[in-house]
Amino acid sequence: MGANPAENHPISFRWLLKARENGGKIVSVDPRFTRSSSQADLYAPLRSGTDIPFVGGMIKYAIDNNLFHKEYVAKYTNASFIVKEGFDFKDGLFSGYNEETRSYDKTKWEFETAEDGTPIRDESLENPRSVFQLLKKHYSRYDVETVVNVTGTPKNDFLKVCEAFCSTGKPGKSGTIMYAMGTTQHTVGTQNVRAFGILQLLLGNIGLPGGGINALRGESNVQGSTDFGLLFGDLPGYVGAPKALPEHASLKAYLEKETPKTGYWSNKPKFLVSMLKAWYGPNATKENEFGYHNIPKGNKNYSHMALFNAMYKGELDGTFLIGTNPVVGGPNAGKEKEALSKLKWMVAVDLWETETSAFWQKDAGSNPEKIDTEVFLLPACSSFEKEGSVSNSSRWMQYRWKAIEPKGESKADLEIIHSLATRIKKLYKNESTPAAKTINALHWEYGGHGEHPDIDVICKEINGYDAKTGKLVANFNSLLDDGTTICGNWIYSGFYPEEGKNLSKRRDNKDTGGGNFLNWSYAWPMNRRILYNRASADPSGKPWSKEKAVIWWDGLQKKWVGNDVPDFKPVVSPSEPGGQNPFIMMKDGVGGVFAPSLNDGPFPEHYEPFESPVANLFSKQEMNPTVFIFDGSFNKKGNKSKFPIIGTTYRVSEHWQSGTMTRNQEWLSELAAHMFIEMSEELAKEKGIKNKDKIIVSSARGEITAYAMVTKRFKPHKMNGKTVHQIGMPWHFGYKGFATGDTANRLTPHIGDANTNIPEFKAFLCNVRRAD
Amino acid sequence: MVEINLNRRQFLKLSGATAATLAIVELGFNEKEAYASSKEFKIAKSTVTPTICCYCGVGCGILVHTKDNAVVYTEGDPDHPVNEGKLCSKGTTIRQLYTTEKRLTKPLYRAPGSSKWEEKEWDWMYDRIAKRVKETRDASFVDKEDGIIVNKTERIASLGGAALDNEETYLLSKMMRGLGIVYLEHQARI
Amino acid sequence: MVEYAKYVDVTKCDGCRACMVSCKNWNDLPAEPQDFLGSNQSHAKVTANTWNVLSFIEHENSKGNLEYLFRHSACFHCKEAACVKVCPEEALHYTDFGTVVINDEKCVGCGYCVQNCPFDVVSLATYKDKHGKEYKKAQKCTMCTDRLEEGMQPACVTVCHTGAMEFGEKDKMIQKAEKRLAEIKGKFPNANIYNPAGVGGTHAIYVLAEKPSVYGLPENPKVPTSAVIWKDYAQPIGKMMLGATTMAVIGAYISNKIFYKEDHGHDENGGGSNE
Amino acid sequence: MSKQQQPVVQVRRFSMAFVIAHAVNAFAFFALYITALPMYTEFFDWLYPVLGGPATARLLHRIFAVMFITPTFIWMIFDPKGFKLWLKELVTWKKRDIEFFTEFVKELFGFKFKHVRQSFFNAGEKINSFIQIITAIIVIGSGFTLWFPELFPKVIVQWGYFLHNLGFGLAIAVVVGHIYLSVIHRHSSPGYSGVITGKVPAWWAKGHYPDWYDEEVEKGNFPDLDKEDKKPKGA
Repeated sequence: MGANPAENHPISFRWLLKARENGGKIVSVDPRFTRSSSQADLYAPLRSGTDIPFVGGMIKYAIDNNLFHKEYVAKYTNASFIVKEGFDFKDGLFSGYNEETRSYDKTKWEFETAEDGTPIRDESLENPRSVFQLLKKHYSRYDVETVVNVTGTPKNDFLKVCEAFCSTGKPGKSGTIMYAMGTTQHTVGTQNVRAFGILQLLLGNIGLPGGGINALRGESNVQGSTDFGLLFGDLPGYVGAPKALPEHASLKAYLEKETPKTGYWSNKPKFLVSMLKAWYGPNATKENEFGYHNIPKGNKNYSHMALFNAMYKGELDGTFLIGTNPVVGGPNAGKEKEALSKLKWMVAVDLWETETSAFWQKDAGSNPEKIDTEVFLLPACSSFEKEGSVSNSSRWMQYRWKAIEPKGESKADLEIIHSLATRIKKLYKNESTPAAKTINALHWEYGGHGEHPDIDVICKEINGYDAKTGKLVANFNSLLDDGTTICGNWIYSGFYPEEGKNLSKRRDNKDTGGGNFLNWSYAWPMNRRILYNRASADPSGKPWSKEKAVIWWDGLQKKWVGNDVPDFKPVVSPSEPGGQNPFIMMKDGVGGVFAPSLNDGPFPEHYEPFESPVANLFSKQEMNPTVFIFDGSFNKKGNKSKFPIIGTTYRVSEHWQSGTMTRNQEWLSELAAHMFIEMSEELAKEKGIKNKDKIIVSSARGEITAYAMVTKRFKPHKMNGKTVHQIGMPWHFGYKGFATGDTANRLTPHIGDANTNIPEFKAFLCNVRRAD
Repeated sequence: MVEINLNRRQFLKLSGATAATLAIVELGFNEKEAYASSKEFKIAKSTVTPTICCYCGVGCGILVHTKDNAVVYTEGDPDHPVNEGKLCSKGTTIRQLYTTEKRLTKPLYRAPGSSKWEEKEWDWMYDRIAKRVKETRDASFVDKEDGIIVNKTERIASLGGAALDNEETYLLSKMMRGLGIVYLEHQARI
Repeated sequence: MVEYAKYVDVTKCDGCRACMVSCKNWNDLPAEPQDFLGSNQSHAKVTANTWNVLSFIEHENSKGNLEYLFRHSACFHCKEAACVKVCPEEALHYTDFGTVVINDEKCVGCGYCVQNCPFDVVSLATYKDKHGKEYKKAQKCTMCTDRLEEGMQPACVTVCHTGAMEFGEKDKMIQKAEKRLAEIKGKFPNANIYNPAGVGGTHAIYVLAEKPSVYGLPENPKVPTSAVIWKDYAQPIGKMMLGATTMAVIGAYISNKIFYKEDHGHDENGGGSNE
Repeated sequence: MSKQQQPVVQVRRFSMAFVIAHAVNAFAFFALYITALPMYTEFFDWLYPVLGGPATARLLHRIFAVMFITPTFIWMIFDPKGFKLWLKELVTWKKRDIEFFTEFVKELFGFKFKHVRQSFFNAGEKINSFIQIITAIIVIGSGFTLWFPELFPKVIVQWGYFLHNLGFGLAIAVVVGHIYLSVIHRHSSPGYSGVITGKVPAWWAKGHYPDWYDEEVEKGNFPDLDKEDKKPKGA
């Protein structure tokens, strides 16, 4: 659901097919019948943007039919917690909403606590203010009729999916939900995932083999790059980036505010201080709070869309683009291209000339004479012309060796980044302005030969070592908050525990049990393969079932043993405090059925997309009331009378992201050579379009031309007595490379999720007509 | 350095006399064993280097066969527990990442108002970029905001990096934040 | 000699098309972009530089349910191959594995095989020699016989992640197909094993979910009768006739010589018995 | 007879148009034969390099194929009378035509034989013509399907191969005999020069084609050999 693994993550699909050989069932929920659907046992169509009704209906089904895993829910989730008086939900809004700021006062969603601050629980789940009862009440509105009227799913198909998936609530069974951008690229993206989380907690499917909710990462190292803090809000290891707030003004203040008393995050000071030591080296002292003041602090939304909004307004002078192509991949891409021309300079590092680095060319529809942007295009080499590690969707950190020298004059990004850093630092060497001070404080000693840094030095800095002796730390348990340890990214600490022992290079492919391959590469944290695997055992420490055993408490050895590294303190027995709290990263040690920290509500609630052809059947709130609405021309909204058709974008097996890595490859370019628009036979007939015709798709943002692919695999949604058409298109195309075509993102809006700011690519309004 | 164990390579189970007539070559790891024939077997004598696929996040293993400074073949790594030698259409193509004529092999520079690229030397590019970064940074650097030390520049942005190696993302994250950049984003957002 | 076969269970295929790229990668084949075909399918059929093509078929079955069918199509490596039969140069030949391959050095690009293949698999590729002169050679899937010789499996089989393809002894592959057929009969009542007798069976055996014609395959392919008459009768007889007439002429010449000597009275002008 | 010392009296048997047509036809046939030979049997593969490779061989074959088709038209256009006569003769069959064959076999192997009276074309030539016409149609027709396979249904092309082969087989068999009789067989050499120059010795013509000869004599075109004093017109 929200993923099409046969096309976008084919090798993950291999394991689904294997699971089926062992009696598993594959369910595909997608607006369009995909290559994944072709292999599914059950297929259910749904209208783009209606995942919450669909999963909400499943939650109701599980509760009503008593199919949830009661003990798991009572012990391992916050379903037993009591929510304070004052929490309410009315007509699409949770309590505490402020219309002006478009935000909630989250203090209205807090739990009742005992005097020591621990939440009060009712494990019978019967207290009317318990999370469970509130959940039940919330989703009582998601009855089958309403759900299918919103999603457009044939009732029978919906019920079959409910029946099949909810059957995994029994011990000995597990079900997983694999999702990708079909889930996240919505104004309710985070809540879509939350809905999956709630369902999986109810069914007791988290922490078990074959369970969980699995984000299928779209890029080889989007996991690692996020782990290392390449998003504005996080420093490496998901330590929140400090803001320009009084409570973040000093390290002390920051740690006081951001360190929870319980849960594993209570170790945050050790992680942050060790990281500061790694960044500022000898310039990080106890006296100067380990250089904390050097970390940049800002309060704005610096996310992708905000960034381009700022660029469009001329608020940015320079931009680095490292292997990224927003002119194809960004929302409202036509506008993002225009924004680039406001830059004074741009540095693009890529293997190819992309639509983005060439935005100033005539071919891009620009007038070069009028664009004053200075563009530096640096040739990077490919992944096998250098060495280094990447982290996959399962957090396996795997090493890639160098197979060949970089082609031509291209260079490894490592060298490019290193060279730029050293040269910039050199320019500041003799200055003492505030700007100079912070950069001069940055510790940058990576040895190596010539301009190429020594990757082992970097690896050791990431893993961590003793500041005095230089001895590598075994793992993050050895980190301290007094400045005596250095560690660039705590979650990776442990992958390089001894000199010459980079565990990401391990290639022992013997199955160590449960398909965990513990001696193959290294999985952060601590080489754990299944997160929250404590939940695979019952509160007493016995596996819920033999079939799904992962770790268990060995009373004789007095430790947790099994097929995986325990994602738990290995010596804490089930009877000790915290011994029954599997979700160690959560403050309360339990899974969050109720999530009081999110911006748009503690329970997922259905809101229509920014652009929708129908009214919200659940409440008067049409759109997620907390999404940020950009102003100006970036945010033109289409209405349903002019644009009655739902548009969605997706990927095909043969191309990747903005196409730079596949449209420059002849073999892939021939496989998917043309931009196309998929549509139902019914819509084609209505519009007088024949298969292979050239057609024009328009939205409030722009128009594109492409071939019509009229297919039986798209069917009009019939809901609430109405027919709604949906079309779909790949977003890989641009005008560079071997396979060229119009860019789908010229149609998509600049609006995003309320928590993550991920753009809503997956549901927008458009119209189609023949090109001639 | 790299220990490759190809024990799981799926050789045909050939029986009896047939097998004897067919030389099974361990991919030229040992040159002495390499296939000697008038038309040389494609990957005989090639050097094999394991890598991880650069496309999606599944993390499949791939073997890169190189010979005479050319990439002659790429295939799924049969030892890899994720893909067991299998690949999708994209993973199978990574050979063309190297061989395609579209690869950039020289730094390119586009001057303001110009309608064409100019080839430049790396040093020239690095120095000029460093200069531009410094100019912008110096002009826009904010050390204090409402009495709070913020040490940032909001006039430079950095985008991308989801295809970089971990070590590279670490350096990038460190350098960008070290420069005071807050507009720091990559593909996880889109 | 043990016969080998490629087993293709199309019901397991998820259409990723790695087999297509893998084939090009191993065999160093160039891309040949095509016009838009109105579906995800890239090439209408296999060509001289695209030895296997994945066909995409949207089929509504008798119950009105949509099936999205895929088929990896490549050379069938017939046991009695029309292409081998018609090849005038013996360039097309059977290997010890049962595969049918073209000897590039012998092929003259006549195209007889192209026209006589019942599956439309063989095509002519155009190349340029070092003087820029164009020449043609027939090309098709070789079942990676060069890999087979090294004890490896065909590139397409090696890469296939769904288990839709396997390579092994033909008997075992047929057993596998039969077992699979029994499994899927419930879901696909029209399922069948495609190993057509008209070409003596093939060394690429398919488990098909629907009738062969749904996949664009001939229901009863065979070596063209014309090719049989041509190669098994006309050509030998033709050669015999050529031989016979030549022999007759030689015989006549010799006998003339003999009679001429005996009967020297005849004049050289050959007036014959004009008296 | 011993008239060797005298200038032989020559009569015109064939028009120049026919001579040219025949020459072109013969040349094209052999050229086609040579260019196809390595395709026909591996025994002649050594011809490929001689012909400049398979591609060139195929190109030549196609050029000669066009050449092969033209003679009919040359004859038809430049010597319609002769062409008509030929057609007329082809459809005229009499008892003597049958008798011809028994005698022909004797002649072929050098036995004693008698001339059965024949008109312009003897029965053997007529048979030759027939077979050549039929095989030419087969070979040319099927040749088209092979040259332009995309214009024909596949099954036609497939049968085309068979027919091309069949036609060629028949043609070559007949041609071998035809050539033998005209070139090598000792009684035929005047016929051979006839097809080169258009003229044949009157005595030979009279001997081989008495009906025709007599007819021409009657028309006053040829000398009456029985009256030795007359000079042939065409000399």
